[in-house]
Amino acid sequence: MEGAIPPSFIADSIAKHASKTGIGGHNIFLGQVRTDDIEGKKVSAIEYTSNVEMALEKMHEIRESIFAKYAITCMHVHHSLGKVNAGELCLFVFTSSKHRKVAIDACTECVEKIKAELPIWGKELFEGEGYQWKVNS
Amino acid sequence: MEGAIPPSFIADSIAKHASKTGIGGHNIFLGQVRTDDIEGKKVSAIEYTSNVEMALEKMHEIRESIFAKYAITCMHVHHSLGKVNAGELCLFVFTSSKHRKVAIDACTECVEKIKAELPIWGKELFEGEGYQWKVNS
Amino acid sequence: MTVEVQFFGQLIDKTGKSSIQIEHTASLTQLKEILFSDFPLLKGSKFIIAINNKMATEHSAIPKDAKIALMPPFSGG
Amino acid sequence: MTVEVQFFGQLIDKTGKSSIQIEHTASLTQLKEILFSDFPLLKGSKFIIAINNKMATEHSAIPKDAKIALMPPFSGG
Repeated sequence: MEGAIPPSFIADSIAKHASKTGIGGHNIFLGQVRTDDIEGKKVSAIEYTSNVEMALEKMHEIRESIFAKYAITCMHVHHSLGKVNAGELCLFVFTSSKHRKVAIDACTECVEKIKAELPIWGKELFEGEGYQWKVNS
Repeated sequence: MEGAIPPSFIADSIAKHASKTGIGGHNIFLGQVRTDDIEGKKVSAIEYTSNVEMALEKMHEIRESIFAKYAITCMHVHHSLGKVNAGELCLFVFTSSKHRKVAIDACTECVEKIKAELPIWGKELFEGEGYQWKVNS
Repeated sequence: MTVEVQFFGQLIDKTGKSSIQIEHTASLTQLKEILFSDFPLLKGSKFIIAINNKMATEHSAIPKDAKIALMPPFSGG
Repeated sequence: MTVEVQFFGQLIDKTGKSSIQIEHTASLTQLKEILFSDFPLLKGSKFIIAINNKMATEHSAIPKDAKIALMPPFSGG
């Protein structure tokens, strides 16, 4: 989605699952833009760009692999594109399952795959001027 | 808290962390009451009771142990008491950290400890009449 | 001299009460004997005992004015 | 006969462009030679190559009308 993910969007997403009464546990991971301090310069925002077509194909593959491996009821993933300010949310991964452990493991694996496999790049914009390209650990 | 945890409460809780710009990842676990089918009877709600004084002391201990073990920025825990209908949320564990893995691991361990160590009991109320006491796996 | 004994969860079904006052005894073993005789259904039940909010062992002493809690396996979450 | 070559992330800084049209070559090795000569800064950069949205290897053939993507290490999330 364009820009930051609003907390109200997350609440709506949770509320939609009240009718799915077979669910026993949800796990949610939220990525938030940090004010990293790099040699005296502060990150004020990250601007995300993507190879959108490939990212969508890859996300589809990741979904399939997670559903094949874990007995989850549903999974929702949103990654910001464009500018996200420090303190705002840039990633939302939401898994639900009958059993808590399945939801937690599926969510964690999905987050790792998103960071490693999705063709998305973050440009860390400094306060004032300048930038550097984000590097995932 | 008394009764179910509303999704809007979760959104407010997330929104409050926007000013903590050192946070890079949040992990949230939500427990939801399942419509379990037990010998033809459906669970319509769970009624939670607690040894409140001991639960608060124990929760304090759990907090201390999680903060001692993991480099988390903050942790919030809410467990429902009283009646929570199927599809509603009964447990909310929310951890935040500079690094995603820390937040995820701290949250998972906290959920396990809550289930194993907090003096809380769930009475599974059947549709119509009857009940049985919940057993944690 | 009496102490308060609280029952939680399914133990309330077994005793029909959430708390009682009972004559003070020196040891938990003696206390359990009295409880088992007053509430025979407790005998087959799994529970742990806390004295003044601290987990007790078979050999814990019971202070006067103690608050004793009988708690079945936890099932929160 | 040309193919489209797209640059992503920090590679745009190195080339100054997000995409170019370039003469079709049979192999990726040949393509890279041309790119390195046109954009010398690319030479020291880490990237992977996709042809028509599929990851390519050194020996992948380049179809006519291919869309080629040069992508530096991902940094989403």
